Parts: sequence; C-alpha cells; structure tokens
Amino acid sequence: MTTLMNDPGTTGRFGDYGGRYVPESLIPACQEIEAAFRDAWADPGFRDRLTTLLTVYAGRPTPLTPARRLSEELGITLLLKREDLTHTGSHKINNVVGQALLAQRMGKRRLLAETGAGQHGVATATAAALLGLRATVFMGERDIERQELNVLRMHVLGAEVVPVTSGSRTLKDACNEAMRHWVASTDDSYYCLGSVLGPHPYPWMVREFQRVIGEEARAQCAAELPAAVPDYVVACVGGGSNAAGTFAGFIGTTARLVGVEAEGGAAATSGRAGVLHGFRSLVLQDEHGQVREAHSVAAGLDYPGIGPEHAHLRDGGRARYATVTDDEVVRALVRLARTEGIVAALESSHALAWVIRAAESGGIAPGSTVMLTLSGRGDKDIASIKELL
Amino acid sequence: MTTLMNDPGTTGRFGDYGGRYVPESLIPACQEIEAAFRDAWADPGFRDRLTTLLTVYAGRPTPLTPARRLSEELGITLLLKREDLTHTGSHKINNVVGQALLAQRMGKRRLLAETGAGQHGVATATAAALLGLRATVFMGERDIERQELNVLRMHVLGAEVVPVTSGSRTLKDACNEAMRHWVASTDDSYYCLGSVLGPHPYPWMVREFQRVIGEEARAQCAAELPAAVPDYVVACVGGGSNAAGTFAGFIGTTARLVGVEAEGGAAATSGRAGVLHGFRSLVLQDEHGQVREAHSVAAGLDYPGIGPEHAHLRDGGRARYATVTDDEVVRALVRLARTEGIVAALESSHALAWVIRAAESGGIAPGSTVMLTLSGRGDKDIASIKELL
Amino acid sequence: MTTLEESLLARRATGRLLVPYVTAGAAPGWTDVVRAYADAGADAVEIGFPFSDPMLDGVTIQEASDRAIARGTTVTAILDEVTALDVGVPLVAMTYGNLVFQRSGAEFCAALAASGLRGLIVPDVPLEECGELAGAAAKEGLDLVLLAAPSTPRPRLRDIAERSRGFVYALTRMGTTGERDEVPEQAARLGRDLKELTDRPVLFGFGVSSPRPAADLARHADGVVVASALMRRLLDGARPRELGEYAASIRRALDQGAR
Amino acid sequence: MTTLEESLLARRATGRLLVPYVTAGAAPGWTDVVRAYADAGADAVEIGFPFSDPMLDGVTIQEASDRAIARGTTVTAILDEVTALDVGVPLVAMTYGNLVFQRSGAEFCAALAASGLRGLIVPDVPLEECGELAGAAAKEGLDLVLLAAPSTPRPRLRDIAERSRGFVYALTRMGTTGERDEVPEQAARLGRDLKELTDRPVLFGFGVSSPRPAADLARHADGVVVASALMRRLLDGARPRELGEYAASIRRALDQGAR
Ligand SMILES: Cc1ncc(COP(=O)(O)O)c(C=O)c1O
Ligand SMILES: Cc1ncc(COP(=O)(O)O)c(C=O)c1O
Repeated sequence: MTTLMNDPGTTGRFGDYGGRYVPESLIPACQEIEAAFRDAWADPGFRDRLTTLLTVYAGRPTPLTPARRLSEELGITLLLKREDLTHTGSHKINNVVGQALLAQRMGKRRLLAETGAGQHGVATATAAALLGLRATVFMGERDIERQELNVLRMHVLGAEVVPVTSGSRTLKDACNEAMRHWVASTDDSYYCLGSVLGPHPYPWMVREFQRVIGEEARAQCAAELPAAVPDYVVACVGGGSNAAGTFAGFIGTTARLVGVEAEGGAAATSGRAGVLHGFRSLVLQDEHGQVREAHSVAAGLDYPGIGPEHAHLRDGGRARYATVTDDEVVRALVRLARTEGIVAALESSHALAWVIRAAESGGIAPGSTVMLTLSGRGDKDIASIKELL
Repeated sequence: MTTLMNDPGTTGRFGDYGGRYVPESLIPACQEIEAAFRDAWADPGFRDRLTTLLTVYAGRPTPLTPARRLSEELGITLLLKREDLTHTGSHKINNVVGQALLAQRMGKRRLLAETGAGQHGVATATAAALLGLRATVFMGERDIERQELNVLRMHVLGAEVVPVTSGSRTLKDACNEAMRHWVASTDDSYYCLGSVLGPHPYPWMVREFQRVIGEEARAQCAAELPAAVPDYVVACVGGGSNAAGTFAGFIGTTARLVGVEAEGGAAATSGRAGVLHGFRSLVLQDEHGQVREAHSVAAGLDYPGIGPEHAHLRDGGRARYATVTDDEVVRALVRLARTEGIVAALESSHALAWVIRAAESGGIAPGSTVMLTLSGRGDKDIASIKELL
Repeated sequence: MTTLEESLLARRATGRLLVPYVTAGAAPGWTDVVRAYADAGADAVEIGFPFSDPMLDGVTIQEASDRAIARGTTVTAILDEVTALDVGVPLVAMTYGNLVFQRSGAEFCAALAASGLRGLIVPDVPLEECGELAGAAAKEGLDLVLLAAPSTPRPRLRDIAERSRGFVYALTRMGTTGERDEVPEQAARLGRDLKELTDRPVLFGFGVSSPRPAADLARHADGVVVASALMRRLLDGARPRELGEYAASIRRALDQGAR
Repeated sequence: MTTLEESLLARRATGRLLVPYVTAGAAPGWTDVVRAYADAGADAVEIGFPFSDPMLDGVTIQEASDRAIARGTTVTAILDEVTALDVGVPLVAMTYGNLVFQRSGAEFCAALAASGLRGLIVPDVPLEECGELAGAAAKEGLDLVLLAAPSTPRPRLRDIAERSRGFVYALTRMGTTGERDEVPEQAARLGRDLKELTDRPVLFGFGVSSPRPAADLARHADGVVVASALMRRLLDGARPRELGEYAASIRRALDQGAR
C-alpha cells in the first residue's frame, strides 16, 4: 500500500496506466518538463516560493469546517475541506500556481491551458497575471456560451480565450486543440494542464501540486477527530485532481477512499482502458473505440476519462469509485446551502450527494466520520441551478 | 486620539453624530440589542464562538498579499488585506456571523436584512442557514434586476427576498422597508444591519465585528514591514464598515487613514449633516433636505450617507475622505487583475483607484507603504464590467 | 394664544377627539382638504411635511410623500401656504428629523410657530434625542408631541407621558401606518396605561381606518388620528369635500361612542 | 510477400517517393480515391482510420474524420473494404493509439495484416510506448512507421531511425497537419540528419500542399506524404479522378525534381 501514490518513475506508469502517448514532436517538451519538475520539487527554494504564494496569495491553509447541522441530520460527523475558499474559488489554483512557477523557472513566457467550465482557465489566467506571463486558454465554443462569466473573468485578467470549434466543441476538444497549439509553440509556451491527466509527468506533477489538500486535511483531521483519521475520505472526480491531492494525504491511513463521478461521465465505472490526450487510462468510448462525450450537470466533470492513477487505485481496490445522478447532485447542493450556508460547486456536490445517499441508506454506518473535499464554490453554477430548482 | 473609536456609551454618540433616531416602537428593541451586545462582547465564551466560526467557517485570518508587480509600477509598497477570500466573498460575513450569533443568543428566530448589491443579503442568508435561523432580505426592485445572481444565491440559501417597490427602489428604500418590517416583528426577528449605520448600537457594534480586519492587518503589517506600521491605510466607504473595521486596528498608530468614496455617493465629501435610517451623520441631500440617491458603478457604495463615526473622524481630521470616478475605478480593477491576478469588487477598486492616482500624482510619496483593504471579490461585477471595458 | 394642548383639553371636555391627517402638497388643493377636515369637526389637523425616506410610514403615505416631493413641495412652500390658512382648529406638523434639523431645531420651530402651527410630531426623534428640540419648541409655544408604542415599557411610558406636549400619540400597533380593521388588544392596554399615567390627551394613531374601529379605539383613550384611510382616498382622486365627508363619518361614530 | 520497406526501397531506386493520404470513410467512394492515387503514380497509399480525437491532425483531417465517423465508419468496416482492394502499391494504416489498443496491439496488427495492409503509423505512440506494438507488428510482417520531429534531439533520432520500419516519417514542422506553402528550414535539417543516420526511406509529411514545395522538400529526403491538401479537396467535393489528377501533378513535380 505504501508504494501507491509515489513517484511513477521515468515511464510515468501507475500499474497499467499512465505513460506518455504523445506525438514525437512533444516528447522533448514533456521530458524537459519532467526534468524541470524533478529539479524544482527537490529544491527547497522552489517549495518555499510555492508555499509562500499559496499562503499569502491563494489563502492556504483552507479551513476544515465541521458541517454541524448536516452531520446531525445524517447521523455522522462530516468535515468539509474548504477549497472553495481559495483565491479564484476552487482547488485548481493550487496546481496552477505550482505549474506557473515551474514555467517561469523554465524561462517560458506563456501559459497554454484547456478549460471546460472555465475554472482552470480562470486559475491559469490568474497565475499568469501574477507572474507576468501571457495566457492563452482554449475553450470549446459550447462551453464559452454556457460559462460566459468565466470567459469574462479571463478577459479581465488579460488572458486570450480561443474558441474551439472542432468536434463536440467542449472540454475534450479544447484539450486536443491546446495540445495541437502546444506542439507548435513549445519554445516559449508551457502547457498548464488542469487535472491529473495528459502525458507523463502531468498526472504525477498535478497530484503533487494538489497534495497540499490532503496533507492539510490529514493534519486537521488529526486535530479534530478523536480517531485522528476519518473513516471515509470523499472527493469528486472529473479528471481527478482534487481527489488525487486529497487521497495522497490519506493513502497511508486506514481511511476508505471514495471518488465520486457524474453518472454521465463515469469513466471509472463505465469506461474501458484506452489512450486519450497522451495517457492510458479508463475512457468512456463506444464499442468501436470512439471517445464519447461526457454529460453532467457539472461542466467540470464533463470529461470522458479519469487520471491514470485513479484507474490504478480502482484496479487495486485501494479506492472505490461511485456515481451519482444530476438530480441527487442538485438536491445535495441545496441541502448543504440550507443547512450550512455553503453553496458548493456542482462538481463538489457530487461528493456530497454520495455521502448523503450512503449515510441515509446505511452504506456509511451511523457515527462514521467523513472528510469531504469541497473542491470549489458554486457561484459559477447559480444560474444553471436556477433552472433545476 | 486614543479616545477615538472606543465605546460610544449609552447615547451612541461619535461627537455630534450617531444617536438613535428611531420611532418609539423600536427603542426597546435597540436597547435590548445594546444590552445583549454589551453582555456578549464582554463574554469570553461568545468571543470564542465567534472567533471559531470566523476561523473554521469563514476562512479567517485572511492573508495580507503584497501586490508586487503593481507596487513596482507605482513605486510604493502596496499590501492588500484579502477580505475577498472570506466565505461569501466580502468582509460582510465578519459582521453577519457576529450579529447572527447575537441574535441566536437573544433567542430570535429570524434575521431581517436590507441589501443593495446583495453581498450583505447573501452573507445574512448564509449565517442564517448556518445557525438554523430564517432570513428575510429586503432588496429594491431595481437592485433585484441588476443583481440577479445574488438574488439566486439567497434563494438557494433558503432566504426569502422581499422586493421593495417604494421610492427609488434601491438600497435606501430597502433600509426603510427593513426597518418598517422590523417594527412589526421585533419579538421574533433581529434586524441584521449591514454596515456601520442605523441607530445605536449598530454603528458601534458593526465596527467591533469588523475590527478583526484591522487587528489582523495591523499584526500582519508588523511582521511584513520594517517600520511595522504602514504610511497609509486605505479602504473604500459605502456605509463605511470595512473602513471602520480597518481603521480601528490602526487608530492608535501614525498611519494616515483614508476612506475612499464614489464620486456619485460621496456623503463624506458632499454630504451635509442630517438624520437618516436612525442616525445622525453626513447625508447626501438636496437643499430642502430630501435625501438624494447615490449613483456609482459599485452597487455596494450606492448609499447616500456614511457611518456616523466616519463623520466624526473626518471632522477631527484623523481620517480623510477622498472620491474617485467610475472611470478610474474600472481602470483600477482591470489593472489589478492584470498585474496581480486579483479581480477585486468594484467597491474595493475605489480604494485602489485612489492609491493609483495618489501614487502617480505624487500625492503619496515614492517609497511609501500602503495597506489597502480589499473588501471583496469582483465576480459579482464581471457582467457589469463587461459593458465598461 | 391657546396651545395645542389647551385647545385639545377644552374640546376633550365635550367628546372624543378627531385629528385627521393630510400630506402637504400631495394634491394641488391640499389646503382645501385641511379646511374640509375642520369643517367636518376635526379637533386639530395633522399636516405631513413630506420626506423622501419616511421610515415609519406605510405605503400610502410614502406614496403621498413621493407625489408631494415630485410636485416640488418644500418646507418653505408649505409654511407659506399654511400661514394664509386659518381653519379655526390647531394645525400640527408631522415630519422626520432630517427636515427638522436642516438648519437647527430652533429655526425649524420658529418657522412653524411663525406660520401659526401649534404642534410638531417627529416620529424618528424619540425621548433620548428630543431634548434640544423640546426646548426649542417650548420657546416658540409649539407643542412637541411624543409617541408611545405598545412595546414601550412602563417606566419609559411615564417619561413620555410627562414630556410629551399637546397630546400623547399612542401607536395602536407595532407596524407602520396603514389601514387595518381589527382593534388590537395591545392598543387597548396602551391606552389604559397612558390614561393612568397622565391627564394629557391621548390619541391613537396608525391603522385607524374606518368609523366603527375608530370609535372602538377611542373608548380606550381620548381620540384618534386618522391618516392612511384618508390619504388612500386622496391618492385615488377623492376631492376635499369627499375627504371631509369621510372625516365627518368618523366624527359621527366618535360622537355616538362605540358598543 | 515484399514488405512496405522493401517495396519503397525498390521504388526509391528510380525516383522520389509519393505517398498520398485518404481518410477512410470520409466520402462514399473513398476506395476509388485509393485507386486513383495508385493510378497517379503513388508509391504507397496512407489510409487514415478515423478517430474522434485526432490530436496531431489539423482542422482538415479532423473534419474528414468527423465525417467518416458520422457516416458510421469503423475499423472493421474499413478492413472489409480494404481486403477487397488491390491497387498494386502497399497500403499503410494511420490511426491513433486508442483504436490500436482496443483489444490489443497484437490483435489490431493481425487484423491489418489479414486485410493486406503493409504498414502502420500511430502518431501518439512514440518510441517509449511502442515496444509491444512493434513486436506485434513485426510478427505480422507489418512495418510500424515511427515519426521524427524537428525537435527530436540527435541521439533520439538515431533510435527512431533504427527502430522505424517501412520508412521514417519526418515531420516538416512542429505544428499539426495542414497546408502551408514555404519549405521550413528545420525540415531540410531534419531530412539531412535522418539521411545521415539511416538508409531507410525518409518521407516528409505535414504541410506538403502543392507540387513545387513537395519537390523542394523531397530534395532533402526520399519523398513526401501528402494529406491535407488532398483531403481539403475531397471535403470540397472533388471526385476521385480529380484527386488522382492532383496527386499526379505532385508526382510530375517530384519526377522533374526541383531547383
Ligand atoms: C470546483 C471543481 N471541482 C472539481 C473539478 C473536477 O476536476 P478534478 O477532478 O481534476 O478535481 C472541477 C473542474 O473544473 C472544478 O471546477
Ligand atoms: C465588497 C464590498 N465592499 C464594500 C462595501 C461597502 O460597504 P461598507 O462601506 O460598509 O464596507 C460593500 C457593500 O455591499 C461590498 O459588497
């Protein structure tokens, strides 16, 4: 168990998954990033700079909030790791600050990023502004229409938003396009990937940059809980970065790890092994191998794959992956808002919906302790919730 | 100087200002609140509960972020007190958590509140949900149209939003209506006022609940600045609560205190002494004494008066009050976004606009240190900025 | 010259008191409304000086105030018109602190007195805040009327009863002005308490809407102030004569007494 | 049976090599396009197996892939059609890892070989990831073509040149596929480097759009793969004959050599 969630070595393999499935033209860039990351991650100066920015700029550590009224209703002890309180409103900032510092260290002038809901795009635009880098964000045309506010935020932050008109015109196509663009501009541009996806070293590097969630939560649980370790550790899974960062803090404990996917984007549950966007993992695809579009109420979970490390954790049974319906998710969001005064992101509400269902059905025993990562705030979702209420 | 920003006694006077100008029917309620607040504020148990909630729930302490790139451009050292990182996204939560705890302690079942931009309404709905209270928020019909997102947030949080159709159908009328409603329901309802306004003890109590901003900032400046105290302490002023809370931390220091108002809502600059909403202060009014509507790009500053303590600080010269134009404000917002990756609220951007103008015109000497309270985040303003870019 | 209080005391000797209200400037012929009230048997007339933010008023009087302000009504203009108005019963000004303190309470009181007004009601200037204003009013022979509410505790009620001049304005209920039909229990109690504490006239105000309830209420005190019920009619287009008739109907009910 | 590489080596002896491309299923008569290419003097034909997320392809081939998928094109269907197709020159499959690894690389290679295909290009399966696939391909007598990029460092280029089979696919530039007019400096360098390192045929691909630049490029290696320029015409409605004529025009330019 202790060999899980470690350095995946130069091949970037997590069991059968991971790797570096990119065109030859990107190999040197990936190698360069891997080398730079290994060097930076071993450099206390880099780590200090990162910690300082996460602290004085991004608002870390984030609190662990006991959800008192909801806990009482559910008969459990529910603790919320509050990534919604970070600057820009989701855990995405942890990763992006790390990668932007790395890009700067590598002498790059521009960050490229894909975005679906726009949270990662906003975070990238933010980190770029902070460090004086340029930012170019690829976003599906359909997502641009659906997430107008985040597009405006990126503009205000000075980022260029490039509409992607190919394929389904959503996140998956934005990834393709970002990679295509990256191929043509590796000299001055750094591809700032938003989840534990992509070619090695991204899945590992992003997990390491998100590890701060789990490590803080672990220490906070130790202070908060008599048993020091919660019975369950739960996080939503789109690509899987907030879950990976969370799980990393608890991998060596007895906590049961649960990743929650959207029913309509459940790669861990209904995906088959495949290769997409540079890595091998579980991928939603039709019988012929064409990648399917994911569909859920949460734009940030509309990705047809999961990070390779999650596929590995699933195969080995160390983590389990569950799905919830859009309907459960919206109800969970409203319930948390009305019991605790916290409007969580639709993405994060997936984790919550599972906890509610499990607690109410006895799947989680009464009296259990549950640590849930609230990956982001729901302000961005208010308009779409309106129609679902 | 040391007698400034203390307990204003039972009369609630700050020099010539303040007092309790309410109908007889509200006098007992105000007295009850004053007594309860005095009692609670002297009770370490209450203070502990408040501090705990502000810490584990609302995300305090907030960081003090050095604005490195903007500082360099301006030739000063600019430090930002990050109230934008609190839960719900503005300093309003500090006050509301305090008052909600007080209401609960007083056995009240419902919070009443007025709101303009909706920030205070959202904060009130939030605290009510957290403590299991009901919330009724009065909001001008015009503001409801302009700030649809915050209205939806309140709905999701379970609050009732009552449209106010009288007068100018904006904040000032929402205040009137909230008070009218309060008169009729003092038994079970607590009026949760959103700024350092209203009858005694509100201006004092709200300042005390916001004092945490200034106290944290003072300690953070001491750690950050060689001189321990900044040369300038700057905050925007609508009613004046974030400024009052900020100033309270620096009142005994040599720091110059600057409150920044919107040109179209500059009660400290162009107001005359008057009585509005239960207190005597500087009020924007026509020659006949009819209260004028305030107009600015920032809905949260559209209030025609200022807190009585600010009027007193102005008269005594301890603080000065300046105005900035809508145009300067929007430019300041965009500039901060692009140099530091922080999208501030339009309200907070007033303080920033003044600093930029003063630094660029020599009004602030090169090399000066400036502590600025960033009262909230600009997500709510993105849509309106769009049209101004 | 007799004061407001002397005048009301004298009239109280012969029956229940009626004080109808009009917002100055709410309609072009508003002074005719004052006259019609007097003719209908009012014992005094309350004249509202419109304020942009009438915190204690319900929707009807808010709207009347907005209309008056929109028509350019100012304190000076009202005083000019009132100066020329002699209707045989005392006139009482009702307005908010911001208008009163525009220059100073003393100046405001002097101006009212010079225009022949005999009393002043300022709902947002309660006991604690009224000291200076009370002095200024007294100096001008103007009675500063204080309000008492169902929520006012007994000791404070005593202070109010003592320091009010002209009459004590007893609020029938905790809400803002506006029409309501039932007679609240708490009003009866407040009336009794005040009558125990003072010999000054005690009038009920707020929500006195029609003859029968007015008469019911008046049994617990010395009379009533009628405002919203009249102003709603005025906003709906009623002529002075019609308003006078409505006031007269209340007058009759008061005179007949109640069940 | 001769391998792809043997076949190309034989043809290289007499001139520059031309490998035109078509996305299988992009238009109803796509196999006629293959035939037309062969008739126009192609030395081999590259057949794209459409994938939903063609990371290395530009807009033209993306669109062709989308159309093909929308028309219900599957690997099985393509192989069925290809089996019946004998055009006299070797056919090379080009697709992405996800289709190749659907069941296993071995199964995929076996199926290709069974349908008579002679080579395989999988742009997102680079050197490090191709070990197993290379073994499977070799077993089936299928040449697994590797790509080399302008960014590829010298030692790595050597590995690629060594382990590639059939030919070495030299990317003319760092961007995705698509038409461009100038001959990039870096392409010339890459061609020279590869020619130094290996005797295997070296073909340029990506952005070879018209006869003249094709001929210019070919001087630095052994020939060219032409894709987007042909596929854009196909998308615009060109018939197989017209595509064949365009391929022939490049054939002529290659044969005449360049300045
Ligand atoms: C708030 C929030 N949570 C979760 C996710 C899903 O990403 P991941 O699974 O990488 O944490 C997103 C993606 O946009 C997000 O915005
Ligand atoms: C972000 C923000 N800042 C400032 C203000 C102004 O209030 P105050 O002057 O009481 O701090 C508001 C009011 O809504 C606000 O939302």
